[in-house]
Amino acid sequence: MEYNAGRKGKYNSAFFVRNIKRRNLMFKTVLSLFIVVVLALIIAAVSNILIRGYVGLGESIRSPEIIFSLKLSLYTSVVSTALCIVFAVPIAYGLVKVNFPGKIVANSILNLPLSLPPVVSGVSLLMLFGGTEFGRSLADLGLKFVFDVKGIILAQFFVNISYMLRIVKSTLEDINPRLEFVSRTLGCTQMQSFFKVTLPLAKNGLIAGIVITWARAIGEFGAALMLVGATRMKTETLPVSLFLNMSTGDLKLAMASASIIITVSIVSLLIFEIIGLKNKSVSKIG
Amino acid sequence: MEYNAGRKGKYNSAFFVRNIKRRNLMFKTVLSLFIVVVLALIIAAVSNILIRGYVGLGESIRSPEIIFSLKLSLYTSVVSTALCIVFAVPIAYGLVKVNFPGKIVANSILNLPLSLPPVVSGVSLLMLFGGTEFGRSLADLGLKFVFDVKGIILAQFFVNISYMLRIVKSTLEDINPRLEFVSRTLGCTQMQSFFKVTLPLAKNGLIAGIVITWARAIGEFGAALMLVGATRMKTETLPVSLFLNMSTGDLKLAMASASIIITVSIVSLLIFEIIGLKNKSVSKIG
Amino acid sequence: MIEIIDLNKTLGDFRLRNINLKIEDNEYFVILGPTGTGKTVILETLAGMYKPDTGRILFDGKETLHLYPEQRNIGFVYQDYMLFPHLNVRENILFGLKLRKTSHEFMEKKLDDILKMLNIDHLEKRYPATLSGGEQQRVSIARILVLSPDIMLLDEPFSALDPRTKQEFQSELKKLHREFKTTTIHITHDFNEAFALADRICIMNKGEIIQVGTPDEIIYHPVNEFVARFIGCDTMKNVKITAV
Amino acid sequence: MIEIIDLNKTLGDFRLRNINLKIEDNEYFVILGPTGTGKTVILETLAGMYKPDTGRILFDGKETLHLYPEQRNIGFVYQDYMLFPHLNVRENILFGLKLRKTSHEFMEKKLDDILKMLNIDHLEKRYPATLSGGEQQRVSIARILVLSPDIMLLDEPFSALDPRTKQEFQSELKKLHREFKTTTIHITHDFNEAFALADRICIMNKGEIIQVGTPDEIIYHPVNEFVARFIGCDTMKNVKITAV
Amino acid sequence: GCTGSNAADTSGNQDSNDSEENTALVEENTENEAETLIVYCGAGLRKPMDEIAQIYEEKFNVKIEYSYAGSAQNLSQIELMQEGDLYVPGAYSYYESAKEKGFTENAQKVVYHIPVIAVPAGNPANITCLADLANPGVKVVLGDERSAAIGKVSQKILEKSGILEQVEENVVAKDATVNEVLVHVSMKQADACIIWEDNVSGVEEVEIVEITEENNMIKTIPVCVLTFSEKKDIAGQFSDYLVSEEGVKIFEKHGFKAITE
Ligand SMILES: Nc1ncnc2c1ncn2[C@@H]1O[C@H](COP(=O)(O)OP(=O)(O)OP(=O)(O)O)[C@@H](O)[C@H]1O
Ligand SMILES: Nc1ncnc2c1ncn2[C@@H]1O[C@H](COP(=O)(O)OP(=O)(O)OP(=O)(O)O)[C@@H](O)[C@H]1O
Ligand code: MOO
Ligand SMILES: [Mg+2]
Ligand SMILES: [Mg+2]
Repeated sequence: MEYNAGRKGKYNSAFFVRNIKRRNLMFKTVLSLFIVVVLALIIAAVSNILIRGYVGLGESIRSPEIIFSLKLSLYTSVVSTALCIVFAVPIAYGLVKVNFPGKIVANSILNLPLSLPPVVSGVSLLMLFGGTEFGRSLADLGLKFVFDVKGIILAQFFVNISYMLRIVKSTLEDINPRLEFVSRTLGCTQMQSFFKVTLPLAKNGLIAGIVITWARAIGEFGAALMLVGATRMKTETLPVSLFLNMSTGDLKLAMASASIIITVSIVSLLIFEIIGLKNKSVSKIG
Repeated sequence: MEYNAGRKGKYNSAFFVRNIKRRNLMFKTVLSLFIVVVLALIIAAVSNILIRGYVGLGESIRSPEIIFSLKLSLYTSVVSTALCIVFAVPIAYGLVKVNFPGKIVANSILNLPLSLPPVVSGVSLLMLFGGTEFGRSLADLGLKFVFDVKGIILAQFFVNISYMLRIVKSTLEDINPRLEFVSRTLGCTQMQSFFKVTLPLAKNGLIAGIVITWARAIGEFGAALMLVGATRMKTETLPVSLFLNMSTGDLKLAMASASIIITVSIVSLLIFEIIGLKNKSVSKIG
Repeated sequence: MIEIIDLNKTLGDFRLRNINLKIEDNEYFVILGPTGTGKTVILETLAGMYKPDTGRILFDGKETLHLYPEQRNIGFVYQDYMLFPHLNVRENILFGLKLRKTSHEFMEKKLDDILKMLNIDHLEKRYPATLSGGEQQRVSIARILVLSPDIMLLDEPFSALDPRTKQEFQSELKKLHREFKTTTIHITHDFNEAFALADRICIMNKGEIIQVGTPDEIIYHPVNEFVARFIGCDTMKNVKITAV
Repeated sequence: MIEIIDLNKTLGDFRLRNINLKIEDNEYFVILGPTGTGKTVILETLAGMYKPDTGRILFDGKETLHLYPEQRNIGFVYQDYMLFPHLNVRENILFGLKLRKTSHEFMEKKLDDILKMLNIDHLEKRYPATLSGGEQQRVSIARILVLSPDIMLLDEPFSALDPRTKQEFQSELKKLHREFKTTTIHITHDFNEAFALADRICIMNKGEIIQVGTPDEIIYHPVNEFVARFIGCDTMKNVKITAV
Repeated sequence: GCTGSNAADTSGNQDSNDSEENTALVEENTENEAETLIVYCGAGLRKPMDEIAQIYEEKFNVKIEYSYAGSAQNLSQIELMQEGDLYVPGAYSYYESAKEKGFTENAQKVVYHIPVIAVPAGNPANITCLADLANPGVKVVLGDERSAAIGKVSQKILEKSGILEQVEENVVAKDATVNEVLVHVSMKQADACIIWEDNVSGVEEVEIVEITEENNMIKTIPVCVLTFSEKKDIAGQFSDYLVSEEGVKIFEKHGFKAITE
């Protein structure tokens, strides 16, 4: 038997050591390079907006229209994100844990809104809730979506649900099924086990999903525009107001709205980031 | 000592058993309900488009313009997705594994494009690459983005990189660091360990990220429109052609383009789904 | 009483073959066998993780096929602990009790007793990722002891403990068993442990049961050469001393 | 030679205190101690997982502080195996060899030998999630044996094996060690194992080293009551017999 | 009921006109390498402009590259890019804004852009004239007056007829571009709207109700050469072609009306 391949010292030779050092250093350099390039791109692009935007910011932040749209944006994005969580989590669980015929097809259909341009999503929702008997009966029941704030939420939900789902699903797939099983031997029903074990273990993925969904909801306007229009002080979210200003050719005002969106999202993302870190320091190894 | 709380039979009483049965059944029913509701919503909405679109489909699919934009869409979305992977993976790794000052801030900045409406992203890229000395020097070097196909790729990259990053990051966070450590004791450099252990373990998250990024790239047009315009047979992607048809009031043609996008993405998502399943059956418990 | 009747279960290439076992109430039943013979699979099937391919499992005469794991009132200690990584030691241990709506004082009292008994009171606020192997194992044992389940399934519960600690817990467990007579199925590799604890021992090999009997029967009347060789190693001399 | 000089390392509430050890080339060094005393932490520090707070670690007189784990040419068998879940048994075992650009035939030959030696040739295509505890442990051992590292760090490498298999591997390991004289640090709870394998034994408690010596020294001249009590349990009688 | 209101105010009906028509024939470009012109163009003009580009390239070996967007969005693009050759917005007023910002010096008029009332097929609210938009219970969608060219015009038209306030009460939504207005009406979400005549050409779901000439405010589509252009002569030639008989014919084919003065 030749158990002496690579015997003592072979891999420890000066050359080998230096080589590894160099390669690890290179790795770190490459990592930093990638980060710096993308950071620079984003900062350069966004700061262009901020520089132009902050000139008009003081004025526009006080206008009742901007205040209205800020509030509307926050309201609709929070509600639609909450709805996405409520739907995506159980669906993802079902898709991961339960086998049923047609699962692959169901999966692909649930991914569909991902690739629809928002305008198309908007038109299709309009057709469904505006143009069909079904939509009219819903409207009679008080669930009116066309030209209504509820429509903004619906549009954001439709446009975002697939994102949430994909992310939550991929997280759930990585959870050890034995942990859930153990919780059931300890007395959990399937649902309790889901809430007490699966969901907390999926925390990182959930946070990612919420951040993405919420950020998208704050920025979405293509679909909502189609479904509810852009009526001043009624269905005018921040991005709609931005779009309106943009198409008036009023670049300064538009950049001001954009600056507000950017500011709002920087602040919220920072908060998320900090909350995330806090949670982590509790449950991970130092 | 009272170790006899819940002695024999207590939790096995007929009532308890029936109760648990009912609750587990309820859980499954609720799961199915959620899936059915969202599936129905998506199918109803999308089929509206397909029904209208397939009328004009036969004609439009043969037009050289549609064929061109289909090809361009596939080309740009594949390239930009590849770029997103190339950048997002090392960056996510750096953000998860390496501690550096300003990490939280870097993180939030990298999330920023998430919440920018695409048009704003487009404008900011336009300012950067069209209106500055920097952009002009790049163009002199042959890296021309404005009015160029390269610009479509850049726009898709800018709009999508944050998604990819978020998803990959959350997946990497859930990987046991000891596994990487073991690979290093076996002789991997940091980079090898990354490619041979971390990356394969992040597979589920990566697939989710690729699906989302690619699907978004296929549907994106707001940012690209700003940066590269919409020149027939040159920078006309599928969604741009759809947008243009829409603005000439040609709903039928628009729905035809939409149908093509939907068809393309159903097919690709199905393929992804099937590939994903195959991979899984190899490496997971039955 | 647990009855396993003609149980067959195939997992990949592995097959549990014609398992027939009757485990009496209050019995302390130990399963011994080389690695990879299906000991863990039997426990998991009893607990409801796998559905048998054929055969029946009866608890007190009742068919269990359609009982969910949570209806079987079983405590399971996994070979690799399976602590909930998002909960600290205290929360891990109280996990089952909290589901059972017991009074707060009772819960605290019980927790205290168990923490002391297993020498882990200083770990109450720690998360599993920071615990040593033996510490995790003790938490995993504590997690089911607080529940006093009808049946305890212990998959090598002491494998990560040093001999002193192990011995302490063995006698503690024996005492508990004498007091509360919980039916226990215990997998181990340690003959000392097996012979010290078992009312009856089951020897398995390659998915089959080779012999079931009291420790004495196994030692003095092994049914075949495999059993004789399997237990007839050096430690045997020692075993006889401790077991009797 | 491995020298550990005045090593201190704090992890949460736990602290490794003033560890001083000198392990000779070719020595088989066993660490014994109650659970949670820092045995695993020492190995992980040697392997480069943790940076010492203070103190130095020298390999053959060279400072290791700035050596990456992959530069230390160490083989590490984890208490809980740590197999790569995405690779099958064959790929897990060949993981290290593939990095070293050995010839194909050499690799296959080596793989074959090891698979046979550890009795896991039938598992070659299986994934870790489907393996029993003992099977995973053997794959984890095989993964480092194929590499013939300068130093082997074994954290309870036989804890999930039945006594027969364990004994087989012990003698196999002893044989390998005699032949190739790999410096080995081995953590175990099993006194038999310790005394059968060790050139020297180190007894630890609560983050400190209590005694280092040959098996005989430890048995006949324990430095304090803790050591005496820790090793002075029933199995001792047996130990003396096997050890000598 | 319908009453013809104000007397025709010719100067108000049309955008002011300060350039002479230039129909001089363009000379063929004989170079082998095709020159390229970048043209910012209102997205609503896509059909005729695409067709013209094709013909023009064949004839004169000059490639036309469009950047289609809303006319004002085009203006933002021009402002940011500071390059390109021509600008063809949806209404004359955009030319004026561009001139103010110094992007161009003069324009030629191409065709009229005529606002009309559009109603869903079948005309459910029985709209017959502008004043009917003010009838109680009629659901009206309009373009947003800030962003859509059509929005601004509609507001002015309604103002001129003195029914702006009543109509505003009937407005169920305002839309950011003319596209959404059209979609909303064609899906029967509203009883009437005001859009451009050419928007409706080829759309079966809507019917046109013309606005009487005296109530209407007809807009003109201009073409202007940008000051940044480095190929002003070629750009000028294309501009001339657009306003030539040949160019206008193509516009007419797509529902636009030729300039008639
Ligand atoms: N999902 C599965 N697919 C294929 N084979 C499996 C699967 N689960 C278990 N096995 C095989 O079944 C056999 C029995 O496994 P089991 O875990 O019960 O062994 P064990 O007796 O507990 O061994 P140990 O003492 O090593 O833990 C093993 O050979 C294992 O590889
Ligand atoms: N990251 C950490 N944070 C806090 N405490 C830690 C951390 N890692 C280890 N510890 C503690 O350090 C002590 C020593 O751990 P170690 O794993 O070395 O024990 P051990 O001697 O290997 O025990 P065992 O035999 O049970 O495996 C334990 O009490 C453990 O809880
Ligand atoms: O092209 Mo326009 O500005 O929508 O008329
Ligand atoms: Mg097992
Ligand atoms: Mg340990």
